[in-house]
Amino acid sequence: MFSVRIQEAPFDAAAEVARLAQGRTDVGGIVTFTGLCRADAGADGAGLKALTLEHYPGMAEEEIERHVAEARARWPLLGAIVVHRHGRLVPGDPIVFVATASAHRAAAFAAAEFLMDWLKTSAPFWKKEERADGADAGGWVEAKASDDAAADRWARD
Amino acid sequence: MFSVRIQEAPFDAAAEVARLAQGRTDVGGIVTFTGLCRADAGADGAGLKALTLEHYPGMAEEEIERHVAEARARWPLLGAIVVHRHGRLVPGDPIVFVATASAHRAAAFAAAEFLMDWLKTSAPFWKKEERADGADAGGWVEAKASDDAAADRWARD
Amino acid sequence: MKILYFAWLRERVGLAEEEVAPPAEVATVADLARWLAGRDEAHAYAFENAAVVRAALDRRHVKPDASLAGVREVAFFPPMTGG
Amino acid sequence: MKILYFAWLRERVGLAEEEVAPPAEVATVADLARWLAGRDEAHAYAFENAAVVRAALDRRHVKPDASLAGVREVAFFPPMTGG
Repeated sequence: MFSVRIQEAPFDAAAEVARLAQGRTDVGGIVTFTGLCRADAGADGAGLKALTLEHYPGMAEEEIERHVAEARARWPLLGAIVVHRHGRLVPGDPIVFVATASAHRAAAFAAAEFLMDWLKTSAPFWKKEERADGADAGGWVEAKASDDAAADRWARD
Repeated sequence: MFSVRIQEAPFDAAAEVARLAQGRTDVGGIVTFTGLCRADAGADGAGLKALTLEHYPGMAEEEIERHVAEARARWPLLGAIVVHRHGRLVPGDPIVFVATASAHRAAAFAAAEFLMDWLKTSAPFWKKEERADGADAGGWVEAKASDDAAADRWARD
Repeated sequence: MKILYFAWLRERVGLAEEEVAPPAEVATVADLARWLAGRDEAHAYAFENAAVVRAALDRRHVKPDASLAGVREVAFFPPMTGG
Repeated sequence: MKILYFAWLRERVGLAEEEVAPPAEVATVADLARWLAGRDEAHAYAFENAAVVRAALDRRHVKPDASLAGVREVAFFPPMTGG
Protein backbone atom coordinates (compact mmCIF):
# COMPACT_ATOMS: atom_id res chain seq x y z
CA MET A 1 0.00 0.00 0.00
CA PHE A 2 1.58 3.20 -1.24
CA SER A 3 -0.31 6.47 -0.90
CA VAL A 4 0.36 10.21 -1.05
CA ARG A 5 -2.27 12.75 -0.04
CA ILE A 6 -2.38 16.51 0.39
CA GLN A 7 -5.33 17.66 2.45
CA GLU A 8 -6.58 20.45 4.69
CA ALA A 9 -8.33 18.07 7.12
CA PRO A 10 -6.61 16.37 10.06
CA PHE A 11 -5.44 12.80 9.52
CA ASP A 12 -5.90 9.67 11.61
CA ALA A 13 -2.40 8.26 12.09
CA ALA A 14 -3.70 4.99 13.55
CA ALA A 15 -5.98 4.38 10.57
CA GLU A 16 -3.12 5.10 8.17
CA VAL A 17 -0.84 2.60 9.94
CA ALA A 18 -3.59 0.00 9.96
CA ARG A 19 -3.76 0.27 6.15
CA LEU A 20 -0.07 -0.67 5.93
CA ALA A 21 -0.25 -3.89 7.93
CA GLN A 22 -3.82 -5.03 7.47
CA GLY A 23 -4.25 -8.59 6.27
CA ARG A 24 -0.55 -9.22 5.68
CA THR A 25 2.10 -11.08 7.65
CA ASP A 26 5.30 -10.05 5.84
CA VAL A 27 5.67 -6.65 7.53
CA GLY A 28 8.19 -6.78 10.37
CA GLY A 29 8.47 -3.09 11.15
CA ILE A 30 6.49 0.10 10.66
CA VAL A 31 8.05 3.50 11.29
CA THR A 32 5.94 6.64 11.49
CA PHE A 33 6.86 10.29 11.74
CA THR A 34 4.34 12.93 12.75
CA GLY A 35 5.40 16.56 12.41
CA LEU A 36 3.55 19.02 14.62
CA CYS A 37 3.22 22.80 14.71
CA ARG A 38 5.36 24.09 17.61
CA ALA A 39 4.48 27.23 19.60
CA ASP A 40 8.13 28.28 19.70
CA ALA A 41 8.79 27.59 16.03
CA GLY A 42 9.41 31.25 15.24
CA ALA A 43 12.87 32.33 14.16
CA ASP A 44 13.24 34.76 17.07
CA GLY A 45 11.70 32.48 19.70
CA ALA A 46 8.61 34.65 20.10
CA GLY A 47 5.34 32.77 20.44
CA LEU A 48 3.65 31.47 17.33
CA LYS A 49 -0.10 31.94 17.01
CA ALA A 50 -0.62 30.02 13.77
CA LEU A 51 1.00 28.80 10.57
CA THR A 52 -0.61 28.96 7.17
CA LEU A 53 0.71 26.40 4.72
CA GLU A 54 0.50 27.29 1.03
CA HIS A 55 1.24 24.60 -1.53
CA TYR A 56 1.49 24.07 -5.27
CA PRO A 57 -1.47 21.78 -6.04
CA GLY A 58 -0.58 19.03 -8.47
CA MET A 59 3.17 19.47 -8.13
CA ALA A 60 3.09 18.77 -4.37
CA GLU A 61 1.54 15.34 -4.92
CA GLU A 62 3.77 14.58 -7.93
CA GLU A 63 6.96 15.64 -6.14
CA ILE A 64 6.18 13.48 -3.09
CA GLU A 65 5.23 10.57 -5.37
CA ARG A 66 8.69 10.91 -6.92
CA HIS A 67 10.24 10.80 -3.42
CA VAL A 68 8.28 7.66 -2.61
CA ALA A 69 9.41 6.06 -5.88
CA GLU A 70 13.02 6.95 -5.03
CA ALA A 71 12.62 5.46 -1.54
CA ARG A 72 11.25 2.25 -3.07
CA ALA A 73 14.24 2.07 -5.38
CA ARG A 74 16.61 2.38 -2.40
CA TRP A 75 14.95 0.18 0.21
CA PRO A 76 12.72 -2.95 0.08
CA LEU A 77 9.54 -1.22 1.21
CA LEU A 78 6.24 -3.07 1.57
CA GLY A 79 4.29 0.15 1.98
CA ALA A 80 4.56 3.90 2.46
CA ILE A 81 2.07 6.63 3.25
CA VAL A 82 2.62 10.37 3.17
CA VAL A 83 -0.05 12.85 4.23
CA HIS A 84 0.73 16.58 4.17
CA ARG A 85 -1.73 19.19 5.35
CA HIS A 86 -2.18 22.71 4.06
CA GLY A 87 -4.16 25.69 5.31
CA ARG A 88 -4.10 27.33 8.75
CA LEU A 89 -2.70 25.30 11.64
CA VAL A 90 -2.17 26.24 15.28
CA PRO A 91 0.49 24.99 17.74
CA GLY A 92 -0.10 21.35 18.59
CA ASP A 93 -1.70 20.57 15.22
CA PRO A 94 -0.19 17.72 13.16
CA ILE A 95 1.19 18.99 9.84
CA VAL A 96 2.76 15.99 8.16
CA PHE A 97 2.67 12.22 8.52
CA VAL A 98 5.03 9.67 7.00
CA ALA A 99 4.74 5.92 7.55
CA THR A 100 6.95 3.19 6.05
CA ALA A 101 6.65 -0.58 6.27
CA SER A 102 9.32 -3.17 5.59
CA ALA A 103 10.28 -6.70 6.59
CA HIS A 104 13.11 -5.26 8.70
CA ARG A 105 13.38 -2.16 10.83
CA ALA A 106 16.53 -0.61 9.31
CA ALA A 107 14.87 -0.09 5.92
CA ALA A 108 11.71 1.35 7.47
CA PHE A 109 13.71 3.81 9.60
CA ALA A 110 15.96 4.91 6.74
CA ALA A 111 13.10 5.37 4.27
CA ALA A 112 10.99 7.39 6.73
CA GLU A 113 13.88 9.72 7.52
CA PHE A 114 14.76 10.02 3.83
CA LEU A 115 11.18 10.96 2.95
CA MET A 116 11.03 13.60 5.68
CA ASP A 117 14.40 15.10 4.72
CA TRP A 118 13.35 15.34 1.09
CA LEU A 119 9.91 16.68 1.93
CA LYS A 120 11.45 19.50 3.94
CA THR A 121 13.60 20.74 1.08
CA SER A 122 11.80 19.87 -2.13
CA ALA A 123 8.07 19.45 -1.57
CA PRO A 124 6.44 22.71 -2.74
CA PHE A 125 5.00 23.97 0.55
CA TRP A 126 5.59 27.36 2.18
CA LYS A 127 4.80 28.38 5.74
CA LYS A 128 3.67 31.83 6.81
CA GLU A 129 3.65 32.70 10.49
CA GLU A 130 1.23 34.65 12.64
CA ARG A 131 3.02 35.75 15.80
CA ALA A 132 1.30 35.77 19.17
CA ASP A 133 2.55 39.32 19.85
CA GLY A 134 1.16 40.55 16.54
CA ALA A 135 4.44 42.41 15.97
CA ASP A 136 5.21 40.77 12.64
CA ALA A 137 1.99 39.80 11.00
CA GLY A 138 2.89 37.91 7.90
CA GLY A 139 6.42 36.55 7.98
CA TRP A 140 7.26 33.74 5.60
CA VAL A 141 9.35 31.05 7.26
CA GLU A 142 12.84 30.91 5.81
CA ALA A 143 14.37 27.63 4.68
CA LYS A 144 16.91 26.22 7.10
CA ALA A 145 20.48 25.32 6.16
CA SER A 146 20.16 22.35 8.53
CA ASP A 147 17.34 20.98 6.37
CA ASP A 148 19.45 21.30 3.24
CA ALA A 149 22.26 19.46 5.02
CA ALA A 150 19.87 16.71 6.12
CA ALA A 151 18.61 16.22 2.56
CA ASP A 152 22.17 16.28 1.19
CA ARG A 153 23.01 13.21 3.29
CA TRP A 154 21.01 11.14 0.80
CA ALA A 155 22.59 12.58 -2.34
CA ARG A 156 23.93 10.13 -4.86
CA ASP A 157 26.61 11.34 -7.19
CA MET B 1 5.99 11.66 29.46
CA PHE B 2 8.37 8.76 29.78
CA SER B 3 7.00 5.26 30.21
CA VAL B 4 8.18 1.64 29.92
CA ARG B 5 5.75 -1.25 30.09
CA ILE B 6 5.98 -5.02 29.63
CA GLN B 7 2.62 -6.63 29.02
CA GLU B 8 0.90 -9.61 27.47
CA ALA B 9 -2.05 -7.59 26.14
CA PRO B 10 -2.05 -5.75 22.81
CA PHE B 11 -1.26 -2.02 22.89
CA ASP B 12 -3.00 0.93 21.32
CA ALA B 13 -0.30 2.80 19.40
CA ALA B 14 -2.55 5.82 18.77
CA ALA B 15 -3.34 6.20 22.46
CA GLU B 16 0.36 5.96 23.32
CA VAL B 17 1.25 8.68 20.82
CA ALA B 18 -1.55 10.89 22.11
CA ARG B 19 0.01 10.72 25.58
CA LEU B 20 3.25 12.15 24.18
CA ALA B 21 1.77 15.26 22.58
CA GLN B 22 -1.36 15.92 24.61
CA GLY B 23 -1.67 19.43 25.97
CA ARG B 24 1.77 20.57 24.88
CA THR B 25 3.00 22.73 22.01
CA ASP B 26 6.76 22.19 22.21
CA VAL B 27 6.82 18.81 20.42
CA GLY B 28 7.80 19.20 16.77
CA GLY B 29 8.19 15.55 15.83
CA ILE B 30 7.08 12.14 17.03
CA VAL B 31 8.66 8.97 15.66
CA THR B 32 7.14 5.56 16.31
CA PHE B 33 8.34 2.07 15.58
CA THR B 34 6.03 -0.93 15.69
CA GLY B 35 7.60 -4.36 15.43
CA LEU B 36 5.34 -7.12 14.15
CA CYS B 37 5.51 -10.91 14.10
CA ARG B 38 6.32 -12.00 10.52
CA ALA B 39 5.09 -15.27 9.03
CA ASP B 40 8.44 -15.81 7.30
CA ALA B 41 10.52 -14.92 10.35
CA GLY B 42 11.90 -18.44 10.68
CA ALA B 43 15.58 -18.99 10.06
CA ASP B 44 14.97 -21.43 7.20
CA GLY B 45 12.15 -19.47 5.60
CA ALA B 46 9.52 -22.07 6.52
CA GLY B 47 6.22 -20.66 7.70
CA LEU B 48 5.92 -19.49 11.27
CA LYS B 49 2.79 -20.47 13.20
CA ALA B 50 3.50 -18.56 16.39
CA LEU B 51 6.20 -17.04 18.58
CA THR B 52 6.28 -17.29 22.35
CA LEU B 53 8.18 -14.51 24.06
CA GLU B 54 9.72 -15.31 27.42
CA HIS B 55 11.16 -12.48 29.49
CA TYR B 56 12.94 -11.80 32.76
CA PRO B 57 10.34 -9.93 34.83
CA GLY B 58 11.82 -7.01 36.70
CA MET B 59 15.05 -6.93 34.74
CA ALA B 60 13.22 -6.37 31.43
CA GLU B 61 11.64 -3.15 32.73
CA GLU B 62 14.83 -2.00 34.45
CA GLU B 63 17.01 -2.66 31.41
CA ILE B 64 14.69 -0.73 29.09
CA GLU B 65 14.45 2.10 31.64
CA ARG B 66 18.25 2.28 31.49
CA HIS B 67 18.08 2.49 27.69
CA VAL B 68 15.56 5.32 27.92
CA ALA B 69 17.78 7.16 30.42
CA GLU B 70 20.72 6.74 28.04
CA ALA B 71 18.62 8.05 25.13
CA ARG B 72 17.63 11.10 27.21
CA ALA B 73 21.29 11.75 27.97
CA ARG B 74 22.12 11.67 24.26
CA TRP B 75 19.19 13.55 22.71
CA PRO B 76 16.86 16.34 23.89
CA LEU B 77 13.77 14.16 24.22
CA LEU B 78 10.43 15.52 25.39
CA GLY B 79 8.94 12.06 25.79
CA ALA B 80 9.50 8.37 25.12
CA ILE B 81 7.32 5.30 25.42
CA VAL B 82 8.36 1.67 25.13
CA VAL B 83 5.85 -1.18 25.26
CA HIS B 84 7.09 -4.75 24.86
CA ARG B 85 4.74 -7.72 24.80
CA HIS B 86 5.39 -11.24 26.04
CA GLY B 87 3.47 -14.50 25.68
CA ARG B 88 2.26 -16.21 22.53
CA LEU B 89 1.96 -14.11 19.37
CA VAL B 90 0.95 -15.05 15.85
CA PRO B 91 2.05 -13.55 12.51
CA GLY B 92 0.67 -10.04 12.12
CA ASP B 93 0.62 -9.38 15.88
CA PRO B 94 2.47 -6.30 17.15
CA ILE B 95 5.34 -7.26 19.48
CA VAL B 96 7.06 -4.02 20.41
CA PHE B 97 6.30 -0.32 20.25
CA VAL B 98 8.71 2.58 20.66
CA ALA B 99 7.71 6.24 20.42
CA THR B 100 9.94 9.28 20.87
CA ALA B 101 9.07 12.98 20.92
CA SER B 102 11.39 15.93 20.46
CA ALA B 103 11.32 19.51 19.25
CA HIS B 104 13.12 18.41 16.07
CA ARG B 105 12.84 15.32 13.92
CA ALA B 106 16.49 14.26 13.86
CA ALA B 107 16.60 13.64 17.63
CA ALA B 108 13.30 11.73 17.57
CA PHE B 109 14.48 9.50 14.71
CA ALA B 110 17.88 8.81 16.26
CA ALA B 111 16.50 8.04 19.71
CA ALA B 112 13.82 5.66 18.36
CA GLU B 113 16.35 3.72 16.29
CA PHE B 114 18.80 3.65 19.22
CA LEU B 115 16.12 2.28 21.56
CA MET B 116 15.16 -0.45 19.08
CA ASP B 117 18.77 -1.45 18.41
CA TRP B 118 19.47 -1.72 22.13
CA LEU B 119 16.24 -3.54 22.84
CA LYS B 120 17.11 -6.18 20.27
CA THR B 121 20.44 -7.03 21.85
CA SER B 122 20.11 -6.32 25.55
CA ALA B 123 16.50 -6.42 26.72
CA PRO B 124 16.03 -9.84 28.36
CA PHE B 125 13.49 -11.40 26.00
CA TRP B 126 13.74 -14.70 24.16
CA LYS B 127 11.63 -15.94 21.28
CA LYS B 128 10.61 -19.54 20.72
CA GLU B 129 9.11 -20.53 17.37
CA GLU B 130 6.27 -22.84 16.45
CA ARG B 131 6.62 -23.80 12.80
CA ALA B 132 3.60 -24.15 10.54
CA ASP B 133 4.88 -27.51 9.28
CA GLY B 134 5.25 -28.82 12.84
CA ALA B 135 8.66 -30.21 11.85
CA ASP B 136 10.61 -28.41 14.53
CA ALA B 137 8.34 -27.80 17.48
CA GLY B 138 10.30 -25.71 19.90
CA GLY B 139 13.18 -23.88 18.29
CA TRP B 140 14.60 -20.90 20.15
CA VAL B 141 15.36 -18.00 17.82
CA GLU B 142 19.09 -17.35 17.61
CA ALA B 143 20.49 -13.87 18.06
CA LYS B 144 21.49 -12.17 14.82
CA ALA B 145 24.93 -10.77 14.13
CA SER B 146 23.21 -7.93 12.25
CA ASP B 147 21.46 -6.90 15.46
CA ASP B 148 24.75 -6.83 17.35
CA ALA B 149 26.23 -4.70 14.58
CA ALA B 150 23.26 -2.33 14.72
CA ALA B 151 23.63 -1.91 18.48
CA ASP B 152 27.40 -1.43 18.17
CA ARG B 153 26.81 1.65 16.01
CA TRP B 154 25.83 3.51 19.18
CA ALA B 155 28.81 2.40 21.28
CA ARG B 156 30.78 5.11 23.02
CA ASP B 157 34.36 4.37 23.90
CA MET C 1 2.86 30.23 -21.27
CA LYS C 2 1.29 30.07 -17.82
CA ILE C 3 3.28 31.53 -14.91
CA LEU C 4 2.47 30.65 -11.28
CA TYR C 5 3.80 32.49 -8.23
CA PHE C 6 3.85 31.19 -4.66
CA ALA C 7 4.42 32.55 -1.16
CA TRP C 8 6.13 35.97 -1.09
CA LEU C 9 6.65 35.97 -4.85
CA ARG C 10 2.87 35.77 -5.25
CA GLU C 11 2.43 38.58 -2.72
CA ARG C 12 5.04 40.81 -4.38
CA VAL C 13 3.79 40.28 -7.93
CA GLY C 14 0.22 40.66 -6.69
CA LEU C 15 -0.93 37.70 -8.79
CA ALA C 16 -1.16 33.94 -8.24
CA GLU C 17 -0.87 33.30 -11.95
CA GLU C 18 -0.71 35.00 -15.29
CA GLU C 19 -0.44 34.16 -19.00
CA VAL C 20 2.56 35.62 -20.78
CA ALA C 21 4.03 35.44 -24.29
CA PRO C 22 7.73 36.24 -23.98
CA PRO C 23 9.77 36.97 -27.13
CA ALA C 24 11.78 34.18 -28.76
CA GLU C 25 15.09 35.26 -27.20
CA VAL C 26 13.73 34.31 -23.76
CA ALA C 27 15.05 30.75 -23.86
CA THR C 28 15.78 29.74 -20.25
CA VAL C 29 14.28 30.08 -16.79
CA ALA C 30 16.84 32.77 -15.95
CA ASP C 31 15.94 34.68 -19.13
CA LEU C 32 12.27 34.48 -18.19
CA ALA C 33 12.88 35.75 -14.65
CA ARG C 34 14.84 38.72 -16.05
CA TRP C 35 12.17 39.41 -18.64
CA LEU C 36 9.38 39.25 -16.06
CA ALA C 37 11.37 41.53 -13.69
CA GLY C 38 11.40 44.17 -16.40
CA ARG C 39 7.61 44.25 -16.79
CA ASP C 40 6.76 46.54 -13.86
CA GLU C 41 7.73 47.49 -10.31
CA ALA C 42 5.82 44.62 -8.72
CA HIS C 43 7.63 42.04 -10.81
CA ALA C 44 10.97 43.82 -10.28
CA TYR C 45 10.40 43.63 -6.50
CA ALA C 46 9.53 39.92 -6.69
CA PHE C 47 12.69 39.07 -8.61
CA GLU C 48 15.03 41.61 -6.97
CA ASN C 49 17.02 38.81 -5.31
CA ALA C 50 16.95 36.35 -8.20
CA ALA C 51 19.47 34.01 -6.51
CA VAL C 52 16.90 32.86 -3.91
CA VAL C 53 14.06 32.31 -6.38
CA ARG C 54 13.40 28.68 -7.31
CA ALA C 55 11.55 27.45 -10.38
CA ALA C 56 9.61 24.47 -11.66
CA LEU C 57 8.83 23.67 -15.29
CA ASP C 58 5.67 21.64 -15.76
CA ARG C 59 5.81 20.74 -12.05
CA ARG C 60 9.44 19.65 -11.87
CA HIS C 61 12.25 21.48 -10.09
CA VAL C 62 14.78 22.94 -12.51
CA LYS C 63 17.93 25.06 -12.49
CA PRO C 64 18.06 28.60 -13.90
CA ASP C 65 19.66 27.41 -17.13
CA ALA C 66 16.79 25.02 -17.94
CA SER C 67 15.27 25.47 -21.40
CA LEU C 68 11.70 26.70 -21.78
CA ALA C 69 11.20 24.79 -25.03
CA GLY C 70 7.83 23.05 -25.05
CA VAL C 71 6.98 24.16 -21.52
CA ARG C 72 3.37 24.99 -20.67
CA GLU C 73 3.57 25.89 -16.96
CA VAL C 74 6.37 27.77 -15.15
CA ALA C 75 6.27 28.29 -11.38
CA PHE C 76 8.44 30.67 -9.34
CA PHE C 77 8.70 30.36 -5.56
CA PRO C 78 11.04 30.78 -2.58
CA PRO C 79 12.92 27.81 -1.05
CA MET C 80 10.40 25.24 0.24
CA THR C 81 9.53 25.10 3.93
CA GLY C 82 7.16 22.15 4.15
CA GLY C 83 7.19 19.17 6.43
CA MET D 1 22.05 -17.25 46.33
CA LYS D 2 19.13 -17.41 43.91
CA ILE D 3 19.80 -18.67 40.38
CA LEU D 4 17.37 -18.01 37.51
CA TYR D 5 17.44 -19.73 34.11
CA PHE D 6 15.74 -18.53 30.93
CA ALA D 7 14.89 -19.92 27.49
CA TRP D 8 16.85 -23.06 26.55
CA LEU D 9 18.97 -22.89 29.70
CA ARG D 10 15.76 -23.18 31.72
CA GLU D 11 14.64 -26.11 29.56
CA ARG D 12 17.98 -27.93 29.83
CA VAL D 13 18.38 -27.44 33.58
CA GLY D 14 14.73 -28.35 34.03
CA LEU D 15 14.20 -25.53 36.53
CA ALA D 16 13.25 -21.84 36.24
CA GLU D 17 15.05 -21.07 39.49
CA GLU D 18 16.91 -22.65 42.37
CA GLU D 19 18.65 -21.65 45.60
CA VAL D 20 22.32 -22.63 45.83
CA ALA D 21 25.12 -22.15 48.35
CA PRO D 22 28.38 -22.45 46.41
CA PRO D 23 31.66 -22.78 48.31
CA ALA D 24 33.80 -19.71 48.99
CA GLU D 25 36.19 -20.35 46.11
CA VAL D 26 33.34 -19.70 43.64
CA ALA D 27 34.08 -15.99 43.28
CA THR D 28 33.01 -15.00 39.75
CA VAL D 29 30.19 -15.63 37.29
CA ALA D 30 32.47 -17.97 35.31
CA ASP D 31 33.32 -19.90 38.51
CA LEU D 32 29.63 -20.24 39.29
CA ALA D 33 28.80 -21.52 35.80
CA ARG D 34 31.55 -24.16 36.07
CA TRP D 35 30.41 -25.13 39.56
CA LEU D 36 26.77 -25.43 38.46
CA ALA D 37 27.80 -27.50 35.40
CA GLY D 38 29.39 -30.01 37.75
CA ARG D 39 26.22 -30.60 39.74
CA ASP D 40 24.47 -33.08 37.41
CA GLU D 41 23.89 -34.00 33.78
CA ALA D 42 21.11 -31.46 33.26
CA HIS D 43 23.30 -28.57 34.43
CA ALA D 44 26.25 -29.90 32.45
CA TYR D 45 24.06 -29.92 29.30
CA ALA D 46 22.87 -26.34 29.97
CA PHE D 47 26.41 -25.02 30.33
CA GLU D 48 28.12 -27.25 27.74
CA ASN D 49 28.77 -24.27 25.48
CA ALA D 50 29.62 -21.75 28.19
CA ALA D 51 30.81 -19.15 25.67
CA VAL D 52 27.25 -18.43 24.48
CA VAL D 53 25.72 -18.20 27.96
CA ARG D 54 25.05 -14.66 29.19
CA ALA D 55 24.59 -13.61 32.82
CA ALA D 56 23.03 -10.88 34.92
CA LEU D 57 23.80 -10.11 38.56
CA ASP D 58 20.93 -8.50 40.42
CA ARG D 59 19.30 -7.71 37.07
CA ARG D 60 22.30 -6.13 35.35
CA HIS D 61 24.25 -7.60 32.45
CA VAL D 62 27.77 -8.64 33.49
CA LYS D 63 30.83 -10.31 31.99
CA PRO D 64 32.08 -13.77 33.09
CA ASP D 65 34.75 -12.25 35.33
CA ALA D 66 32.23 -10.24 37.41
CA SER D 67 32.47 -10.82 41.15
CA LEU D 68 29.63 -12.51 43.02
CA ALA D 69 30.35 -10.58 46.24
CA GLY D 70 27.13 -9.33 47.79
CA VAL D 71 24.99 -10.64 44.94
CA ARG D 72 21.51 -12.01 45.72
CA GLU D 73 20.19 -12.98 42.28
CA VAL D 74 22.12 -14.50 39.37
CA ALA D 75 20.45 -15.14 36.01
CA PHE D 76 21.81 -17.26 33.13
CA PHE D 77 20.34 -17.02 29.64
CA PRO D 78 21.15 -17.21 25.92
CA PRO D 79 21.73 -14.05 23.82
CA MET D 80 18.61 -11.91 23.86
CA THR D 81 16.17 -12.00 20.93
CA GLY D 82 13.58 -9.39 21.90
CA GLY D 83 12.19 -6.49 19.92
